[in-house]
Amino acid sequence: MTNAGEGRQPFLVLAGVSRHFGATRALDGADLEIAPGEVHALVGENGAGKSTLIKLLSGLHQPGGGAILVDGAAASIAGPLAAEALGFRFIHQELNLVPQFDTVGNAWIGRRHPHRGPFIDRAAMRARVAAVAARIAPDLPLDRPAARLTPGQRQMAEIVRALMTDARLVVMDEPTSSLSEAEAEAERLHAVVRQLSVSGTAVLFISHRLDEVMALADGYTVLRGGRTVGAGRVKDIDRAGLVRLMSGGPASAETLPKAARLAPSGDIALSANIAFGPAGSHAVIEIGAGEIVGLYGLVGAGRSALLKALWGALPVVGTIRLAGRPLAGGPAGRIAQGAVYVPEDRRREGFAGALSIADNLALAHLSDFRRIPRLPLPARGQIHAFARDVGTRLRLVAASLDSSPLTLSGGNQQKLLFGRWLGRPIRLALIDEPTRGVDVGAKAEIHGEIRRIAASGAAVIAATSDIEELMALADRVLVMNGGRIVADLAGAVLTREAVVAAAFGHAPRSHPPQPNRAAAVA
Amino acid sequence: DIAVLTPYQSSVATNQMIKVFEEKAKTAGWNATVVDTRGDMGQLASRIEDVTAAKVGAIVLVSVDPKQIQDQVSAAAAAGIPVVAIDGATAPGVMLNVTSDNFELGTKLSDFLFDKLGHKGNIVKFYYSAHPGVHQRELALDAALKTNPDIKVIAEHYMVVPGPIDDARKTTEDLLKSKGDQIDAVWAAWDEPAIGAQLAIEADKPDSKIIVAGIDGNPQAVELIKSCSHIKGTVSQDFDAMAGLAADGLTKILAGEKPEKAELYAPAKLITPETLGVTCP
Amino acid sequence: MTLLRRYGTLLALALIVAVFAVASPGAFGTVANLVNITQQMSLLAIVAIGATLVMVVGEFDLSVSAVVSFAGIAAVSLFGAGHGIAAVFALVVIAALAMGTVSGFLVARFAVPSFIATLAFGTVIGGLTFWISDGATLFSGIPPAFRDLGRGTVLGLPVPTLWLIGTAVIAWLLLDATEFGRRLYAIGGNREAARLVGLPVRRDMIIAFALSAGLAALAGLLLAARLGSAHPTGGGGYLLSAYAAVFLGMTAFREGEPSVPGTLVGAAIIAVVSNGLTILGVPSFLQDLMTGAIILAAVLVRQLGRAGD
Amino acid sequence: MTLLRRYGTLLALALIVAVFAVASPGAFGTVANLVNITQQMSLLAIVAIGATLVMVVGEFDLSVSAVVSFAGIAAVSLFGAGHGIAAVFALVVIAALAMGTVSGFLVARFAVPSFIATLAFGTVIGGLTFWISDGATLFSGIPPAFRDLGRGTVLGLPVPTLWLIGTAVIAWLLLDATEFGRRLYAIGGNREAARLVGLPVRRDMIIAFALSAGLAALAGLLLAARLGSAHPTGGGGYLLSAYAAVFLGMTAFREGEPSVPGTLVGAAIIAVVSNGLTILGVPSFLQDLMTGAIILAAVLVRQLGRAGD
Ligand SMILES: Nc1ncnc2c1ncn2[C@@H]1O[C@H](COP(=O)(O)OP(=O)(O)OP(=O)(O)O)[C@@H](O)[C@H]1O
Ligand SMILES: Nc1ncnc2c1ncn2[C@@H]1O[C@H](COP(=O)(O)OP(=O)(O)OP(=O)(O)O)[C@@H](O)[C@H]1O
Ligand SMILES: [Mg+2]
Ligand SMILES: [Mg+2]
Repeated sequence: MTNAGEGRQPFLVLAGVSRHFGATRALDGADLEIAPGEVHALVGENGAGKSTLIKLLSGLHQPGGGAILVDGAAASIAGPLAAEALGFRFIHQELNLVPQFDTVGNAWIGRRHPHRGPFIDRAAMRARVAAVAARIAPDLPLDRPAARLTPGQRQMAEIVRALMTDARLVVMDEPTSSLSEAEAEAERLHAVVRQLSVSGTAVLFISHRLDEVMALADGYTVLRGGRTVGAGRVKDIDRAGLVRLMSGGPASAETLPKAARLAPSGDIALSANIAFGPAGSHAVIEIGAGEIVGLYGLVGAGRSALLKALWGALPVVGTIRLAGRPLAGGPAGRIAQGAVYVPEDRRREGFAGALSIADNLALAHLSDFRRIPRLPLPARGQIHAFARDVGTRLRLVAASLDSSPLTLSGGNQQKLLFGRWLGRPIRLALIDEPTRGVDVGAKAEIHGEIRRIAASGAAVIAATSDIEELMALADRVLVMNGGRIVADLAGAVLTREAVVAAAFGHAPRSHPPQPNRAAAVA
Repeated sequence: DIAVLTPYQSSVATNQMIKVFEEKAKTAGWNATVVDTRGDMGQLASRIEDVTAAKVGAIVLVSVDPKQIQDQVSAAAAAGIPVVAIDGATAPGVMLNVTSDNFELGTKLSDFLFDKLGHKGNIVKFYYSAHPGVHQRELALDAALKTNPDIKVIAEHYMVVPGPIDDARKTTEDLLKSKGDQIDAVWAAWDEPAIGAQLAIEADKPDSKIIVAGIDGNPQAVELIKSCSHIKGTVSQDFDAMAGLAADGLTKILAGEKPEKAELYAPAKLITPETLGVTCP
Repeated sequence: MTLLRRYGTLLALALIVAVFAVASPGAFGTVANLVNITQQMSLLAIVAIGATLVMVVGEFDLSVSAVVSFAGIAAVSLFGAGHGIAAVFALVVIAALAMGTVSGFLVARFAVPSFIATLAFGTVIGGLTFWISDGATLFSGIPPAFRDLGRGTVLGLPVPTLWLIGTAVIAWLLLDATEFGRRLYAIGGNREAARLVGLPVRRDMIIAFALSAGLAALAGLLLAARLGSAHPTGGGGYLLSAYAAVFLGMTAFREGEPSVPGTLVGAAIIAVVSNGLTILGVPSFLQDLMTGAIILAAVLVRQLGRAGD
Repeated sequence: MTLLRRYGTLLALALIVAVFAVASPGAFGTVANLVNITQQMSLLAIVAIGATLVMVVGEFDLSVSAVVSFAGIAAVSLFGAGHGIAAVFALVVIAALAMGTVSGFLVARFAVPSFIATLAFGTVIGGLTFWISDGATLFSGIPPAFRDLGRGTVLGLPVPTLWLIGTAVIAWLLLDATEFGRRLYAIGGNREAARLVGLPVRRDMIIAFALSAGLAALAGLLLAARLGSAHPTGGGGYLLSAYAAVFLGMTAFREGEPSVPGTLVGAAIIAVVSNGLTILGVPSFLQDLMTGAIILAAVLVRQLGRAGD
């Protein structure tokens, strides 16, 4: 905590703003006050209206009611340029990079480029971006098109972009949701936030990682159902208090203790020995039935690539066996064998915008929803019943199951990816960032579902950047670095410190990977 | 090697001329290749440049006015390559043009129709001014209309090419709906629109007395005349004769002689049920 | 306003019909003429429905016009070679399905942009058609029974209209009421997501292309039947009009998705405008001007309804 | 393999040239013929560069062929009305820029899909062209000085080639070395993101459409100059070929994006193939077959190089 902004007059005030989408009241009388140099956290459950509020500030939406005051005067923010002119910078929740531009190109869009004569000066462009990136993300490849960056890298590119010029207010909508909390990434961002704050720039910070909020923010505002239900100084409230405000009820048990579950049976369910993805990537894995294995690593460590390889969506060399039988036939073959997969990038890999929420949920096993088992004609009623069931189990906030998933809030979109696999027998679950952007309440539900899946005898691999989640969920943790598994931690050696150290590559290797003798190790 | 170039190979008349010429070329021992540019004049210009570069023995242009590609024709002539036109026009650099007089074809068609109507009645006109030859026929109709004040054009339609038959059919269907009782005859600048009109009349107003006539002597049209359809006449260009004259002319030119005349006209004749020896009710 | 947004293009069609009917009650507004319009739009609509299937997966099939021409020419030559109607129908449609499969394979397997793949492959098909026909219009040897597949009326409806109704109903059910249709929309919406949930993306895309070619071939056969002749470039006019119908239709229903009912509305607008303007005796050049303007207006109506968003 | 992936289509062009040069050293392989090819491809390439600008923002401009025809007809009629060369050039290009602005406005302001907007607006332009020309080919009254803008040589290079070089260099710098170009690519890559950072999306899109129409008009003027006549549908052949060039070019460089050098390669492939096949005396139908096949091969070469990814 910086204690900046303490006692200063707020320069930005939102008073009773509202914004409706058809019948959905995304914002319904929200208040917010931010003082110069303050780090202010905006928290609330999924669909509470946080991103919508940000969009009002950035001029993307116009408020339906209420007032936005800047320096005490009513301001109408007509569009992104008006917001930029006020000195506001944004990192939106759904990342907005131009896919074919590299980090340098993306950082400069919408800014006056450096010129040499009538033409843009690429060297100067790169130098400026490199200078900013060195502070925040020294490992970020600057010359690779955004389309080929991992979500974590893209998030960093967005942050670099937002911090290119001086600002009065930097707004970050879940900037850390795909960053690992290890010192290098989220921590580096935290340091930048503090620096900004010291130099007088206010930061409005949205996050579902409440520990991060408690550690970083000076002030907070809690939204529930589009309304401000609480605001104040972070030092005057505790984590449970925040949760209470967000949910409007008692702080229910956020996550169940690990012990509440049966111990894994010990049978090997999944065994793999594969080379995959970017050159040099190689993994030897064995997972027991009922075991939850956490997969940890820094941005770009290769976790997603490994999961995709196991899912049959990337070319692999080697063998993958599920309960002794080889896994084959791409994703469809794996589904047939009882495997499921949750991708990390919901926009690009998650769902089809042309289909409704219900149809997206049913997409992976359309043939289960037939009126007549032999005819490939989907039964709308059954699909809706399934969608309703998933919706209640995961607390989905949606105006209608017939609308496009694109109208959902970020966290609710994430729930769809998980929800589509619920309610059927699962033998292998490959889950990439299970709760990215999901609020604490729903996170507990999802963790509960994951445990249930494991308890039913499935092997579960969950890659996550959220170390809280990792420690709460995993029986055993594999740490990746540079496309290889560098540590296999379980039992007593499974500590936060060991995991982080391994991710940075100076870990005590408990089981050094030895591909050739993999079978013997078992 | 002889290069035969045309923008309209898929038009029935052009296709027939090319076929006949190819046969004559074969007997003369020439190796003829046909290049079609699908109605594109810019392409045609480029292809003439290409065959000039390839130093072919002669260039034969079919169904195109050489003035539309004058520079390329002149360049070919300057390179010593003889240029002959079939169904084209005379132009600098063109040693011989064998053609039917399009104006005369148009006049023949107009006179035939007007006689049938007793010089009084309403006609529908299907035309296509973008083709200079076909445009001449239209001008002939205009001239004939001046001397026949009782003939009125009550509808006219600029043909869609490609797809003229279907276009004429649809248009005729529509016209039969709106003006069916007034139409006495259909004047088609060539046979394909006439066939389209016939198809529509046959389907929608088989009992009407509407007369249809076109130009070209298109075999499908001739067949329809024979079967006593509404097509009562076509002004046939003698493609055999034209292609033959062109081949003969080219033989002379290749032998180093000059053709007696720069332009030869092949005779055109009218084909009607009578000339085909059928009597229709 | 919502009505305008949801059904703007359909309302535009109704309005166009109403205006023409008022301007020409005796000729345009008759039942006979309206029935006739359904006949005039039928071939275009069949081609456009095929194009719709491919548009649903987010691709273009620019070879449809080449396939229309090919089908006519192939059919007439096969008749010339003495084959029967059923055999000719089957052979031509199978050949077209094979062609569509090739296009689909190029696009789905090698990720060649469909625009260039189908344009180039359409050129190949065009060459084949020229080869078969020698560039000439073919008309001899067509059995009258074949011609009846493209003309006349059954139960008071023109035969081509019946073909259209059959095609549209089947395609509509296929897209809207089967798993296959759901998969096609998913592929079009997000191909990567579709692949990751195990949908047979390649196979389905190839089927979509094959069906598109098959429908184009059907239209080509009907065109030959209707005209009693086949022209080696007879399908040329269908390409842009078919896509005009599809795109008009995309603004008609759903949120900008291609759909069978939408394509029908699009094809109907095109057919009604050309029928109406001809009946009103509007001169050729003005017809072009007005056709363009009316189509623009039809699309704009709906977009204006959306302006409030 | 990387080479194949990065420059596959360019290598294909080189290979095609090499094959033709071996097959016909005396005619195809001469400097004069190769220079002549640059002249033959020039108009197509100019239209295609215009189409490229619009493709960069992720839209289609299907009115280019209508504008090519319009420009020729308008120019010859203006000459007939006694205007001078400079005035005619200026008037026609300004008219075209205005037309492009209208297309761009429809697409950018009302979010009408560009495919249907420009197709419909192209129909309107076509009607206008017919009106001006009365549907006829116009010949008379073209000043020889105007004709020289489209023929002859300067410094050993054909005049159309010089126009192409000028256009290509300017368009290339515009797209690759100016902020405007970066904005166009950003708009095409992610319009939402471009809007979010406050780029003048509408204005830039309208400019792209205007430039596309302006370049089509330039090509139309040069075509009229080259032929000494103007045909009311003289631009018809440019539409699909221009997009073939753009799409071929998209497979040539960068990550499948439209670019000026790519489009030049695409136009060159098209021009070389038709020049070479004509010189070799390949008959028409085989030319179609081979053109299609060669284009497919040129695209596939690159995609095969990518297969390893
Ligand atoms: N364009 C839209 N159309 C319809 N409904 C919308 C739209 N945008 C947002 N909503 C709805 O408004 C509500 C608030 O959404 P918002 O994105 O602001 O939530 P959020 O607080 O950011 O949630 P999360 O933590 O999941 O990101 C949700 O119910 C959402 O479905
Ligand atoms: N399409 C691609 N082309 C080239 N390199 C890629 C591509 N996709 C990913 N990479 C690289 O491969 C490596 C592994 O990526 P992966 O997505 O598996 O990482 P990750 O551990 O999941 O990271 P994150 O936390 O960012 O999701 C990274 O260095 C990444 O930059
Ligand atoms: Mg949000
Ligand atoms: Mg990842």
